[in-house]
Formats: sequence, structure tokens, C-alpha cells
Amino acid sequence: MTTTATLNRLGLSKTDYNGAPSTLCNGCGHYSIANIINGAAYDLSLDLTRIAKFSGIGCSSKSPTYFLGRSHSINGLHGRMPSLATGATTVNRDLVAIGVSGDGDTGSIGLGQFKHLLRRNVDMVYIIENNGVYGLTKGQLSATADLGQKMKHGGLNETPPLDLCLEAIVAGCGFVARSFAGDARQLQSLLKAAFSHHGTAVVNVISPCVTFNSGEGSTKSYIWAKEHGLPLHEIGFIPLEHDEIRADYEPGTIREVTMHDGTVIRLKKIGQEHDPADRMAAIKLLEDERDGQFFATGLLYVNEERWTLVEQAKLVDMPLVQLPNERLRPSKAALDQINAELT
Amino acid sequence: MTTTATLNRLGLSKTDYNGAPSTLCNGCGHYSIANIINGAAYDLSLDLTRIAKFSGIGCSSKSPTYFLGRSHSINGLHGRMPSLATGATTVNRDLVAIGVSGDGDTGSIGLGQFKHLLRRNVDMVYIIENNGVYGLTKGQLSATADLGQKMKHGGLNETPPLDLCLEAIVAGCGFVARSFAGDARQLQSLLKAAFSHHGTAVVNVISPCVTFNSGEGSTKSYIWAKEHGLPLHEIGFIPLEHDEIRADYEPGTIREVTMHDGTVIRLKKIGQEHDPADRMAAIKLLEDERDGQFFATGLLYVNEERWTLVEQAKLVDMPLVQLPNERLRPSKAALDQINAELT
Amino acid sequence: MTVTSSMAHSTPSTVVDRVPIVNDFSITTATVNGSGSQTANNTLLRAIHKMGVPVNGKNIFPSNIQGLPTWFTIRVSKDGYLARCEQAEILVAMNKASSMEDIQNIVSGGICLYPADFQLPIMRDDVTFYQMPVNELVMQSGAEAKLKPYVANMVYVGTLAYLLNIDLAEIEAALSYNFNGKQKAMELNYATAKAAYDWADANLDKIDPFRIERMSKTAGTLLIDGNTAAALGAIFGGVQFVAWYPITPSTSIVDNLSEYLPKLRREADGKATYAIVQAEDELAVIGMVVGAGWAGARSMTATSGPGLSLMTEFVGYAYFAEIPAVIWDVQRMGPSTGLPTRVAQDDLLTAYTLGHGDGRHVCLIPASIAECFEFGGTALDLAERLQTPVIVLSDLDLGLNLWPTRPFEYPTKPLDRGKVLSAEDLTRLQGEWQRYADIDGDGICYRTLPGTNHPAAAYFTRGTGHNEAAGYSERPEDWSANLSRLAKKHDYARTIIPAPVTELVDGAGAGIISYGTNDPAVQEARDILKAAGISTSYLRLRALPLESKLTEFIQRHKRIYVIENNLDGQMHSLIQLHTPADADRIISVAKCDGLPLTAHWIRESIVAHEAKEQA
Amino acid sequence: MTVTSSMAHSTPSTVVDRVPIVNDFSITTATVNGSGSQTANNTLLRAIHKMGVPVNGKNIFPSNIQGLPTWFTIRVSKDGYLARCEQAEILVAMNKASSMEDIQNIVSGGICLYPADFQLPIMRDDVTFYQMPVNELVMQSGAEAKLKPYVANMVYVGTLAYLLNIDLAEIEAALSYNFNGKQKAMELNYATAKAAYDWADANLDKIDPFRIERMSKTAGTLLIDGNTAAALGAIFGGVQFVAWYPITPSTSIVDNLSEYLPKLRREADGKATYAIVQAEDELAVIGMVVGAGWAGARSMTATSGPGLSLMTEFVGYAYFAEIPAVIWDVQRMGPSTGLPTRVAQDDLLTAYTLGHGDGRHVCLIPASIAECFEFGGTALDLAERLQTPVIVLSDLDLGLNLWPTRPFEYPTKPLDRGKVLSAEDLTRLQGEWQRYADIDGDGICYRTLPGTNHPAAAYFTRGTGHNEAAGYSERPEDWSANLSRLAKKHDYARTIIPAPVTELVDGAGAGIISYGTNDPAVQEARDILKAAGISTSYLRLRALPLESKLTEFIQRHKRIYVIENNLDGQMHSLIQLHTPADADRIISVAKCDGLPLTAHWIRESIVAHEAKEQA
Ligand SMILES: Cc1ncc(C[n+]2csc(CCOP(=O)(O)OP(=O)(O)O)c2C)c(N)n1
Ligand SMILES: Cc1ncc(C[n+]2csc(CCOP(=O)(O)OP(=O)(O)O)c2C)c(N)n1
Ligand code: SF4
Ligand code: SF4
Ligand SMILES: [Mg+2]
Ligand SMILES: [Mg+2]
Repeated sequence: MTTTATLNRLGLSKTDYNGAPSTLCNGCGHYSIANIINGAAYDLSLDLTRIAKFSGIGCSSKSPTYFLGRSHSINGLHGRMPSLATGATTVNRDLVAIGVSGDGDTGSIGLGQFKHLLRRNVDMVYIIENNGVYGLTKGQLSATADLGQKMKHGGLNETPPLDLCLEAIVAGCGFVARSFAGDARQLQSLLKAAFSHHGTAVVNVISPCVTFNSGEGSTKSYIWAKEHGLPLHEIGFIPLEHDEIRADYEPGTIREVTMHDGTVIRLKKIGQEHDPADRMAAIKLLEDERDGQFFATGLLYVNEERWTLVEQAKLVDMPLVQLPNERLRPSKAALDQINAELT
Repeated sequence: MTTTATLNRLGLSKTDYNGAPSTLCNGCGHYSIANIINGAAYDLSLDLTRIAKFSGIGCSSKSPTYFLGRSHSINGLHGRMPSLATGATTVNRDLVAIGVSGDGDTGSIGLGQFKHLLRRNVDMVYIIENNGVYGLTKGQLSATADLGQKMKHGGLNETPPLDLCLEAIVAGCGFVARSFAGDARQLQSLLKAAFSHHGTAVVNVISPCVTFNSGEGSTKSYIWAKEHGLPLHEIGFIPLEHDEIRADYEPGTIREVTMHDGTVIRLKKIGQEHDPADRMAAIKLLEDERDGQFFATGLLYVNEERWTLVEQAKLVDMPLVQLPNERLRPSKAALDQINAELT
Repeated sequence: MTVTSSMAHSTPSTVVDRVPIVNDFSITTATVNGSGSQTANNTLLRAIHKMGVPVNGKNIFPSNIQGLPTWFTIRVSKDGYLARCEQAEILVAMNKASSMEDIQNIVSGGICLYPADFQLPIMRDDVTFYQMPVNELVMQSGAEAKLKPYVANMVYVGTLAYLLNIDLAEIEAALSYNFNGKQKAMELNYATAKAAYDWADANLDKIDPFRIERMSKTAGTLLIDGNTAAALGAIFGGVQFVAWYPITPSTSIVDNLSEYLPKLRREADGKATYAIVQAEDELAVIGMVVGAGWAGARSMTATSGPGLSLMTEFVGYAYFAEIPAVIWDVQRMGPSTGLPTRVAQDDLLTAYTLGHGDGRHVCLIPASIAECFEFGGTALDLAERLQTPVIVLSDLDLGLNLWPTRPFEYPTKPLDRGKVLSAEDLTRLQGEWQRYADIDGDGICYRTLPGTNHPAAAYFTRGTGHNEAAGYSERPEDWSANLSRLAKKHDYARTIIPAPVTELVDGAGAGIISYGTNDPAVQEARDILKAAGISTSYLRLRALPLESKLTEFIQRHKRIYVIENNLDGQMHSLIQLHTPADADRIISVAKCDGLPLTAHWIRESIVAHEAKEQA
Repeated sequence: MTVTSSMAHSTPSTVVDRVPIVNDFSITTATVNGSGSQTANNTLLRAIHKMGVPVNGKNIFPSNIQGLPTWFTIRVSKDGYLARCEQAEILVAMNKASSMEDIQNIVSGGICLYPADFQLPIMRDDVTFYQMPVNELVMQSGAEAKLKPYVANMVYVGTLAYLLNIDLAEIEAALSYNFNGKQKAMELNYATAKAAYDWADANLDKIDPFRIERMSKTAGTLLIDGNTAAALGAIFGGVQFVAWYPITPSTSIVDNLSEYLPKLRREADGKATYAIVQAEDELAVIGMVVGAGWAGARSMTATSGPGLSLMTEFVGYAYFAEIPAVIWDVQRMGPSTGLPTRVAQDDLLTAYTLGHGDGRHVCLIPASIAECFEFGGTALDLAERLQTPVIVLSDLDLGLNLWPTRPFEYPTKPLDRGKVLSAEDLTRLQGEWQRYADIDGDGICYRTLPGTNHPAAAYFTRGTGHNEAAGYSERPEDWSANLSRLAKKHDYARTIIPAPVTELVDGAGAGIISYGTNDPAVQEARDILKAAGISTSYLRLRALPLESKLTEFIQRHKRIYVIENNLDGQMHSLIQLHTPADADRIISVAKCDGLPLTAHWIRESIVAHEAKEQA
């Protein structure tokens, strides 16, 4: 009984979802996230052979080594994960794609690719492990560093941070969530929802760098995130196969979002009123945060309507990479006809 | 009398502000803009020797040849104008910098540099000549192409356009305006205001490409822009030296914005209510436009508060490039001391 | 006819004996770009081609859309010489702005056609000038205002047709081909050409010797550009994924993919077995291509110099992580933005060594339409076989201009998908495999694709140091072993890439080495040299890395000339490095000014060197 | 003392005669990164240095922040040989994970120190093992938990100090230097080192021969890394603008600029005469640097391989538009991301030819701390003089490791700002000037800066074809003339760049050519070879392009060995191309595995070749 209880629908145990031992610093937020990803994938019974992991360069981008060790993975170039993922998911629409990036990787060098990926709506979960610094290169400010943050060599940061959630929304992203590496429960639920999303699901996770940016006042520290994080709702994830009986909730406290694949996300209001289907409301939420007193976590915005890149490209149902060679090379008759037309 | 009347404060005539003859297509919006720039510079009596023109690659980016021919100019690489301008204006804070770019140059390949330039608040006027296509390479879709726009080789565009004004605002830009190459009066006023702005002033100008994107329904065509453009206000520009007598306006119809250099911009309401000092209002305006029925023109957002990059860097008042060599090489005593410290 | 009679008003004094010159001259039309002269020029080209006479047309155009001088040169050659000539026998001077200079470039004894209203000062008495009543005929055509510039060009088409004796029926057929079904446009244009022909017939006194006569040298051939051939080659090579960003002169490769793929590679339900993604820039392009290649698709892009520069980091990554990718670099004149609409062979060294650190890439160098088509597939095969980026170095002259060619040949070899382990293979191997183990001794290892349904399929791909098991490693031994294996793979590549094409001539003291679109000029120069008593052997390189046939060739000849269209003599350098013992005998004959090399220049250069050698 | 006595428990059987080995051995400390061993290692290094003995320390560390094996090797050499040795006489085994392998790398007769709790299986009987009571001493130190790993390292500092006879006062001084005023930390650490020393004194039976004795070879010298020297050099070279993006191992150049510039280049009112901008990536970095250079500032950046790759397009632009820019490329192991924390000299070819199309860049190659400082200024001078990008090819070994050096010398030459026309100049010239006219015949033209207050000052800068007047031009003549002038400028550069340093030895049959941080290993190898009867000449290159002195050197010697730290023998290739007549006699001795070359390997390689030559 106990043994079967610890196996998921695919008959895999939790440890089957593990990656290699971490070489990140002890306490690094990225490592917590790695474990949470494992948990979500295990709970969802994701097929490890169908998962493809993508990353750029940075401590965060190293982390695919530390989760889902039995899945294919490509650790690319700094800031260029989006393009790699675009190519790979387009030619294999069956892949379950997870991208992991840092705030430097996505917000500094990779901002252009990030925004254009969202415009194309590449079908993937895009996790930003946001610590406000460049961890791997030892603590320089990234594009999400706080205004007034102390710089390595003296002086305070005068350049306003990019809000990557806001950037995602205005670029047309259809799933924008924010969470915190220290809130395993929320993050895991959000990740599950993200896997059900149709198109790019951005999950911006505050992930403290204990070595270079956990000083007092850092909005990317454990303490700050715990004290200022404002969950918008409790998230329940109701997978397809479940036929959960609907509990009676107080009217107005529950909102259900039906994802493209039929799963339902149940949001139980706990913070301020927020309708994640309302793009303007999501933007306003983020704008209101700019005074720095709190930051909302949870599902900020969701829109299942947009076509993914693969749909836009009107591809055959079979992944392109699985097409047999006969379906790739047109016939001799076709060439003869071209020759004739060109003569 | 007539001759002096046609000379500006610097004693220069209108033609002194001209550039070389255009090699753009007849009727190209970019050429109208070139002339409007000349006009604004003449009116403002800008010192041509202090102006530096920056551009990337594209028909738009070629246009600095066609205006202000007596000013220095650098035609850089595709999408990289922002970085060139950042370097040059930082080392010479006295330059009056004008950047000219296209929607492809800024929105596609150059999006990252554009956004990061705005974060730094480089002191310059940044003109986007927005025609929704790549003119120079003969009509491919750019990042501002309309949803549903016909593609060169069949099919309709499924990728949502970037709204470069919205992008500018969320990146922290302190002056965001939109206009139309066919509205010389408005654009010239906006450009004058832009020159007075402290930091990056983005002027996003719908500039029809008559050769590749002026078909029916194109939101970047002359016809569409004329029919759907919605000026928010009439713009009066009151330069420093003037001591204009204030006419009596109906209360509520006039809003004055005092720029950093003391000039005043007087906005006379003609369209819907809009407070350009309200960032959220500007965002909402742009969001509301997304149904495509109109587009607001005028000064969308202004905020004179932010420090420019030169201020953030706390540079000496004299342009760095004018510092004599003695102020660049520290003394022998300084080196001796370093040697001593390191021993 | 209300048109003023406009006779030839200058009889060349230097030309005494007007022996007919048949099917052997060049025509230059000088126009303004954006004036639609391309249709006119292609019509002439095609008509002559259809009369069985070998022709090639070169479009020498500016890098803007409208209003600057443009030249189009048609080489008509009964002997099949299709290289550029420095001067033309026939000038059609439709651009007043450039006409003074253009007229200087007419071969003595040649002719010049120009619109009657130009009032050209006649400053050469060795050239025959013919006025054309362009304005009148355009007026008569009744064309609406915006079509007038187009119709104007038909006047020179008709006039030339008369003068050169080009069959009007061929003009009509060519127009109808070029307008491809747009009947009204075709008729308007043809009517004007015909009117011009008739006017010329009635009014012109032909006193020049130039003439086209039917022959059958082009029978059964097509007239087509290299970029179209490349696109078709890639399609028949089974391309699955294309990412791109527009850049002259590579854009038309993707234009053609976009035209032909929907016709050739959509399933019955209209769904596509390929994807084309226009990226936001070349950094994203190459990322997508590499991502698709990693996932197992045959993927490619087309670009030119500046785009290639932006791909530098990612190409190095794909080389080191061993991921297939194909890049067509249609070369234009660099460095930097350079001359986007002019030709050069100047990315060779950059392409071969692209990326920081050590490393060399496989490059293919097509010289003809047939090779563009062939390499379209070969590049994809080699990329997958070698698990590495393959760069095809075409150029503007080959890519954009029209060349006669035999019909495309259907590929006989099946697609080569390289060493990929399927789930079944893994089961058979009991899951025992290592991504970077050199099982076969050719330096190429086995890979799996993401999505392979086997628990042991997954491996970790990275641009950092790794061991055979694809684990991260900083161990010096692992690093050295891996780089050595990559070098071994490169050596293996030498044996499977397209071999040079060699023509050995007994007793030839000099061997010529060249590549790409220099070929027609080299061929012609060799014939001229031979006629002058200098016989040469010829080796045409078709790929990098260099290989053993080249070494043999070099050793067989006393003097080696490497002819190329760039400043630094880039191939010359690579050859010197390949055969250091012979480095001193290998002479660089290099030039680049934006134009294709000419036989004349090659001959002069070689003669000068040979004279030195003899002295 | 509650510490268990922990005597040396293995007496090497192979070593019979324990003659003291003084000031001539290597120490390797094997630790885990993030454990703060750097302070301990630098303390040892500095203490020995201060005892007058030449030392160099090499940090061989992993590319992460914490938890992976790290080695630090201290070469102690009375003769001043500072190259890496393949094995060390003394191992401090603080990392159990790597200890088995580390112990294999001890020179026979050497010693191994390790924490008592490791329970190492003693598998070498030719090595002396000493246990250290690390845990006990750390406990005794009373350090708070997070400081414990740091303090642990002090145990080996103290133990080694005792064993090698390093003056405790020097240890104390070095610690106080390294902690730079942090008194408490210094005291805690010193107390532990001292406790370890005392414990060793009381308990250890020193039976090994290794010993430090004071000498005076380092008197008056500093111990410093190349990146600090480069930063200081740039500051004393008047740098005005720095843009950068962090990348290992170049980051500390900018770290040092950020430390020193505020001290050295702020005016009385606290305002800066320089700007440092951290860009969003290297594409922006180089754009900013070029923009600042165009505007007239001395501007620079520092990067490494991947960053250099991203700068490809812009460097080609700056070359062609003729804009000064300085790039320090602190080389690490490529291709691709490679080994970010390991050394190589592998960007040479990439740097020299960076950019598509033709073109060559001036590169400087420092070999020492002094040259890092000197080239900091020279690069800025050359960039402005030649109006072109200058790339300085340093490397990780030189950039990050500590080397003894003479105090920096104040530059004697004034800043060279190149050919810039002021408003006054223009008035004198009556406004007559052309941006790209070669007035002086050196290929370098005059420029004006934006903001120059003269109506004729302005010109148009572009990466497209241009004529002498800086007007856009597609004319073949203009293009050729411009490229030829750039080639001429490159030739002129040969005459003003740092010349090679040559040591000619009469009768030497072999000439060694090398560059950069190979220098110490080459010097040492030459001495060993000489002792073995093989005398060699030596030419150390300091810049590209190559020049005439090199040619002479090559011609003087029968056999030429080019020694370098990369796979492809990149400099070897460039030299072969420079002197094709001699190409065949030029032998490549190249290796790269992430570590600095050793004298041993160089000697072996040359001996093997020489033997072949003799045979
Ligand atoms: C082209 C390039 N430039 C610079 C680097 C060096 N680099 C490695 S990681 C990194 C920053 C990573 O920051 P972030 O994405 O926030 O990841 P974190 O380490 O903070 O998780 C940089 C600049 C690189 N690898 N490649
Ligand atoms: C790196 C690089 N890639 C591609 C190109 C080719 N190219 C030149 S202009 C251009 C697009 C210009 O579009 P836009 O900025 O909208 O300017 P427009 O011509 O429409 O005014 C492209 C793709 C280039 N010059 N450089
Ligand atoms: S440096 Fe920061 S981001 Fe990197 S592993 Fe350590 S804690 Fe995590
Ligand atoms: S192509 Fe379009 S953008 Fe370019 S010059 Fe012509 S009209 Fe203007
Ligand atoms: Mg980070
Ligand atoms: Mg455009």
C-alpha cells in the first residue's frame, strides 16, 4: 500500500523525477525551485521522455541539471534560451517544454528574445528565477535590481528595474504568474497550471541569491519576500481525470479558470480583488505595486485564446521531426513540373 | 525686412537646415519627417554644430542624410543605434542628440537596446519612423505590423504587434509622444517639446511606406492615419525667451507642462480627456486602443523627474571629450602611492 | 506615325569594315532603380535565351528602393562564356544622370540607344548613336501615369529587338512568362515594344554589325537564379525548419521557400510539413535553427555578412555541442554593411573559423545553378551526418542573377539523417550509450532526440566542457580528448564533402585554383590564355576543409594561381596553410570592387605573373 | 593541548638522502570553492614573496560559486621560474572528494598534509603524509559557524609555515594586508594559523627536505594580477569611457576600474571625469564604446570569448568606419562557453580577423604584469592614432593570478590623441578637408568630433561604401581605393605597434616563437634545453600584425617552433602566412587543456622534434 501510494499515474516514484545533486550555494532559491518543479511534474505524472528543458547561462540556467534528470535538456547561450526553445518546440509539438532563466538572462541580455517569444506564443513553461543580480558572475546588478540597491563598488542603483510580469503582459503573453521560491505550495500549484496553459506561461519567481543579494532591504531576499508577498488567491488545480465535487464556497470568493486542455484552476480569493482574465486589471495591479510596499503573487493574468506558434504555422499534427523521409522529399513528378514551369 | 524675417535667432535660413536630396521613394513618410525635423530645428534655432544624428539601418535610418546636412551623423548597425547614442552622449553631454530608427530597427532587432536605453534615460530625441514593414528589404512584416496584415507570400499575420509607446512607458521613459508624418503641425510641435525634454524623448511617428505598406486597411497608410488618428490636444510650444501673454481659455481646456529647461508646453484639449502626467492613464489610453478603432496622437506621457544617464553617472559639467589631457592622466604621485599600497 | 524620324546620327569613323557580329557581345541598360526596368531586361534576356543563344544577365543595382542608377548587363555569347565583361558593345542609356560615364564604357565600334529628349552631347565618334522616341511612344501607349516608367522601358526592348533582330514572338513569349498571367499588363507592354519595333523598322538606319541569330545551345535549359535553385534544392533535400531575418541578397532564398513549400509540402488537409519563422534578428534565427536541429529537424537559414557576424556565438556553440544547422551565406561586399547590393567572396575565412576559440566549419561553395540546387540537399545531409553547422557560401552574382541551366535533377540518394538512436536502438543497446563516445572511429558520435520514448534516451547538451557521457567536466583530459575528436571529425569531413572539380592539362606549367562564381570568368580566361599559348590546369574548389586532391594538384604544377573576389586572398591563405611546403609558389590573384571578376582581368593578371616567372 | 599527536606516519622509502630543498618547489592546495581558501592561499603566497623568494600562485577553480574542487598552486622558485609545474612537491589535501587523484600528482619524495578526520588510505609510500588537527583547532578558535570553513584553511597555513619555516610575522603581515583593515577577522585567522604552527611545532616530526629561506629576489616588487594592472594602465592612459558586461575572467578589470577611478579621477567637487556603464549585453557594450570613440573619448571594454563573438559585427563596423575602440579580451577556454575558469590563447585568429568580409585588427599581447599596465595606455593611444579597434589579448592566467612585478612606471609619453581637427584647424584650412583623404600617406586620415564648432566640421559616418568626402558611394573605384588605404594603414600599424622581444643566441639552430603568458614556461624550458646542450633563440611576439623583425628571426634559424596554448596553432598559421617561403620550417607546438603550459611539456615537445630533425 505505502509503495503504490508513492507512485504516480505513470508508476514513477518521486525520486524518478530528481536531477543530479546541486552545485549551487547552500540555500539558493534556485534549488528550491528545482525541487518544486520535480514535485509538480511528479504530481502531474508528466512523461519524462517527453519533457525538454531549456536554459541560458547563469546559476539559474545551470539548474536544469538538478531537476528531472531523466529528461532531455539543452543549456544554451546567455540570453538565447527563447530562440532555442522556439526552434525545438516548433519541430516537435509533442514536447513538454520547460525553460529556466535568470533575471539577467531574461531581463538584460535576453530581453528581446523574451518579448518576441511571447509575441509568438511558443507553447512552453518559462520560469524566471529572479534574484535581482547576476549570481554566476558574482553579484552585479541585473535589470530587475531595485532602485537604490547598493552596487558592488559603491553608489546606489539609479536605473529603474524592469517588471518582467508587466513586460510579459504588454508583449501579449497569455499566462503570467508570480511566486516565491520560499512558497512551495503556491509555486507548485502555479507550475501545474502553467503546464496546462496553451502557449507561453511565464512564471516569475523571486528566488533569493543567498550569496550576493540577500542583504537587508533587498526585495529579492527571503525575508522581504515573506513579509511583502501578497498572495492574491489560493490556487487549486483540478486535473482532467478528476471529477471533484464542487464544495460550496461563499459567492464571490471563488473563480474558476478552465484551461485549454480542460483542466480547471480554482482561485480562492484571499488578498485583494483581482480578475486574472482582465489584462488592464493585471497591469494596474503591477503599476500600483511600484511604490514597493508589496508584491502580488499568484496568477496575475490568463488568456487561453491566442494561437500558439505551432497553430499559427498550421503544422501537421505529427511532430515534424517524426515525419518519415517520404513525406519530406516531394516526388519526382513535382520536380518535373517545376522544371517544366521554369522552362 | 523680408530677408531678416527668414533668418532664425542664429542668423540661419531655413535652407541652412536642409540635408542632401532624398533617395527615398516619392511620397515616403520618412521624407516628410525629415523636413519636419528641419523645420523644428530651424524654429528652435538649434546650433547645427552641436547636433549629432544617430541611426540604425533601414530606409528610416538612411534619412539623417536628408535632414540637417551640416550636423555630424553616424549611421550605425541594424538595431544598435541606442548603444551608439548612449556612448556618444555620455562622453559629450553638450550634444543635442537625435536618433532616427524604424519599427524594424527599434521593435524587432533593436528591442532590447531600445528598452535599456530608456531605462538609462539617455538624453536624446528618439524618433521612430513607424511604417509596419521593413521598407529597405522590400516589405516583410515588422514587429509593429497589424494583426491580420497580409504577408508577402500569402497568409495573414497572427503575431500581435508591439505597441512601441506602451513599451516605452513601461520601460520608464519620461516623454512618449505619437504622431503622423502627414500632420506636420502636430509633429513639429511635439519635436520641439521633445528637444526640451530632460532624458529620452520617444516620438513614435506613423510614417507610411508608400511602396510596401499603403494598401487598404493598413494602419500605417496615409488614409488610415488620417481617418483614425485622434489628436488628444493642440500643442503650443512656448520657448524660454518668449513671455507670451496668456490668453483666456475656458477653464479645464488647457494644461501646461513645464519642461526641465523652463520651456512650457501648452496642451489645449481637443479629444478625450487625458492627463499626460498620469502614467496609468497613458497606459490605459493605449490599452483601450487595442480594438483598432482609433489611435491617439499627441503627448501621451511626460515626466521630467528622472535623472539622465549623465546625471546618474555624476559627470563633470564639461563634456568628457573636452577635458584636457592633464585632467585625464592622474599624477605621478598618485601612481607612487598605488605602488606603495600594493607593496 | 507622328513621331519625328530619328536616324542614327553618327557613323563611327574608326570602324571601316562592318563585319556582322553575331551572338557575341554585351548589352548594358542603364536605368534608374524602381523604374521597372527589371521586366524589360529579363524580357530581353529570356527572348535571347529562347533563341538558343547562351546569355547571362547581371543586375548591378543600388542599395535603395527607388531613384538611383542601376545597370543591367546581358552577356550574349555563342560560345557560352557567361562572365561579366568590363565594357559593353551596346548601351541603352535610359538614365541621363549616369549617361556621360556610361558612354565612356562602350566598346569602340559599339552603339548607344537613348531617349530622344535627352539631348546627349555626342562625345564619341567611334560609337553609333540611335535616338528613341520614348516620350512619344509612351504617350501613344495610353498607359496610366504610374505605369509610364515601366512602359518607357519597353521602348528600348522593341528598338533593340529590331536592331538585333530578336524575334518579336520571343519578346511576346518572354513578356507573358514574366507577367505570369497578368494579361492586361502583358498586352500594354507588348504593344509598346511592338510599336517601338515598328517605329525602328520604319525610321532607323541600322548601320551597326550586332545581331542575334537563332542557334540551339540553350535548348532544354532553364534560365534561373541561384537563390531559387537553393530553395528548391533544400525542399527536395527535405528541409523541415527555416528561420530567417531579411537581408540582401539572401532574402529571395526564403522568398522562394515561402513560394514553393506551400505547393510542395502541404498535406491533403492543407497542413504543413515544414515551418518558416521570421525571427526578430539573426541571433534569434540561429538560435531557432540550432534548437530545431537539436530536436532532430533538418533546419536552415539564409543570410548575408552582417547576419553571419551576429551568428558567431551560436555557430561556435553548435559546433561544440555538435548540433546540425545549415546556413546559406549569400555573400555581398563587406566589411561591415559595405555594399549590400554588390558581390564579393569575402566571408570565406570568417565562415570557416566562425566563433571564438578554436574550431573549423564545413563550408560548401556552389559555382552554378546546378550546384545551388544540389548543395541545398547536400548541406542538410552533411549537417546531420556530421552533427555540425554547415555554411554554404553562395554570392550575390550567383544568387540573384539569371543563368541558363539544365533542368534540375531529382536526387538519387536518400536523405542522410545521420547517427540517431531510436527508442528501439536503445532497447537493443539495453540503454547503454554515451552521447560523445566515438564508437565508429570517425569522430562522429550517436545522438538521441528529445521525445525519444526510452528512459535512457535523455542526455544533457551544453556549450561547456563535457565528457563522453555528456556530463559537465572541467578535467583537462576530457577537454583535450573532446577537442581532438572534433578535429578528427573535421578530418573525416574532408573525405565526404564535395570534392574539387579538376581539369588537368598535360604540360601545363600553371595551375589555376578558384571557386564559386569565378568559374565562368576563369574558364573564359583559360581559353584566351590557351589561344595565346599559355596552357593551364584548373581546380575548382567546392568545399572546405581542403583535402588531398588539392595537394596533388598543387604538387603537379610549378606555379599556382588562386583567383578570388576579395581583398585579402582568403582562400589563398587557407591553401598556403594546407600545403606549407608549397606556400611560396602559390600566388594570390585577388580583387574586389563589388563586381564579378572578368576573364580579361584574370588573363592580364596571369600573363603579368607568368612574364615575371619567365624573366 | 588536547589535540591528539599526529606525527608523520610514512617515511618515503624511495628517498634515501634528504638533502634540503630550499626555495624550489611547488605547493598545491586542494580545496572546495566558496570555502574561502583564497585568503589562505594568498597569505602563503604573499608571505613567501615577502621573504624575498619569487613566487606565482595559480588558482585553478571551477565555474560555479560554491562546492566544487579547486586547486591553488604556488610555484616557489629561487631562480625566478614562475611557470606552472605539472606536479607539486607539496599537497595540502583539504578536499576529500578529489584527494585520491590529487595524491597521485605529488612528486615522488613530496609531502601531503591533510585533515586528521579524512582517514585517507595511504597509497603512496614515496610521499610523507602529515595529519593536521583541523577540526580541533577550528573548534578552539571559537569562530562562529559561517566562518568555520575559512578558519579551517588557516590550519594549513600555520602548519605549512612551520614545516617550511615561513616567518610567522610575514604570515601575520600578509593576513593583515589581505584583510585590509578588518582587524577582527584578521585576528581570528591569525590566531588559528598561529595555533596550527604551535601545534605542528609541538607535535610534528619534520622529515621532509622542503624549506623556505629568506633571500632578496623580490625586494621592492609588488604581487599583483594582470587585470588590476590593466585597469591601472588604462587609468594612467587617460581612459574616459568604459562600457562592459560581466564575464569571467575579464570582470575584475572593470572591478578595478570601478575601485580606482573614483579615487583617481574625481574632481574636487566629487564629479567624475570618466563614465562606466554596465550595459545589458556585449552588443550594447561595443556599441557604446564605439559611440564614445566616435564622439572623441578614449573608450574601452573588457570581455572574454563569448562577449567577443557578440561584438563581431560592431568591430567590423568600427574597423570600416574607422572609429577608435579598445577591447580587452581576457581569454578563457573556448570554443563556445567552454571552460570559463580555465586558460587558453585561443581567440587570436578570431580577434585578428573579427567581422565578416575582409579586414584585420591590431592586437596587443601582454606577457607580464608590466605589459598589462603598459598596454593599458598603449592600446588607447594606438586606437586613437590608427582610428581603429585595438584588441588586447590577455588571458586568465595573467589576468587573475598574482605575479611579482616591479612597481608600475609612470608613463613618459604624453597621451596620443591622433589626428583630430579642431575648429581652429578647420578655420586655418578654410573648411577644406575630407574625412577619408590620406593626406600624410600613412593611410590614416583626419577626423573631426561631433560638437566641433565650425560649419564645415560635420561629416557622415557609415559602415557602407564611401568616398574620400565621406559621401555614400557604390563606385568600384571608391571601394577599392578605400580598402587599399585601409590595408596601407594596417601596414603602417606594423611600424608603430610594440615590437617583438628577441633574444638571439649565436649558433642556435632552433628559434622559439611564443607570446603572452607562455613566456615563463618558455624561458624555463630554454634554460633546461640549454643545460641539455640544445641552445635556442627566442622571439616573443607582442602584437599583431606581424612585422619585419619576425621575418628576420625566422630566416636566421633552421627550425622554428611556435609555442602556444590552443588547439589549432593559431599564431603558427599567421606566421606561416607572413613568411610563406619559410612556412615548411615552422613547426607548431600547441596544446590546450585549460591549464597554462609547462616548461616540461615545451622541452619534451622540442626535444622530440629536434630528435626527428637530427634523424
Ligand atoms: C555572452 C555572455 N556574456 C556574459 C556571460 C557571463 N555570464 C554568465 S551568467 C551571467 C549572468 C547571469 O545572471 P542571471 O541570469 O540573473 O542568473 P543567476 O546567476 O543570477 O541565476 C553572465 C553575465 C556569458 N556567459 N555569456
Ligand atoms: C544585421 C542585419 N540584418 C539584416 C539587415 C537587413 N535590413 C536592412 S534594413 C532592414 C529592416 C528595416 O526595417 P525598418 O527598421 O522598419 O526600416 P524601414 O526601412 O521600414 O524604414 C533589414 C532587415 C541588416 N542591415 N543588418
Ligand atoms: S551565487 Fe546566488 S544564485 Fe548562484 S548558486 Fe549561489 S545563491 Fe544561487
Ligand atoms: S520602400 Fe517604403 S520606407 Fe523605403 S523609401 Fe520607399 S516608401 Fe519609404
Ligand atoms: Mg539573477
Ligand atoms: Mg519600417
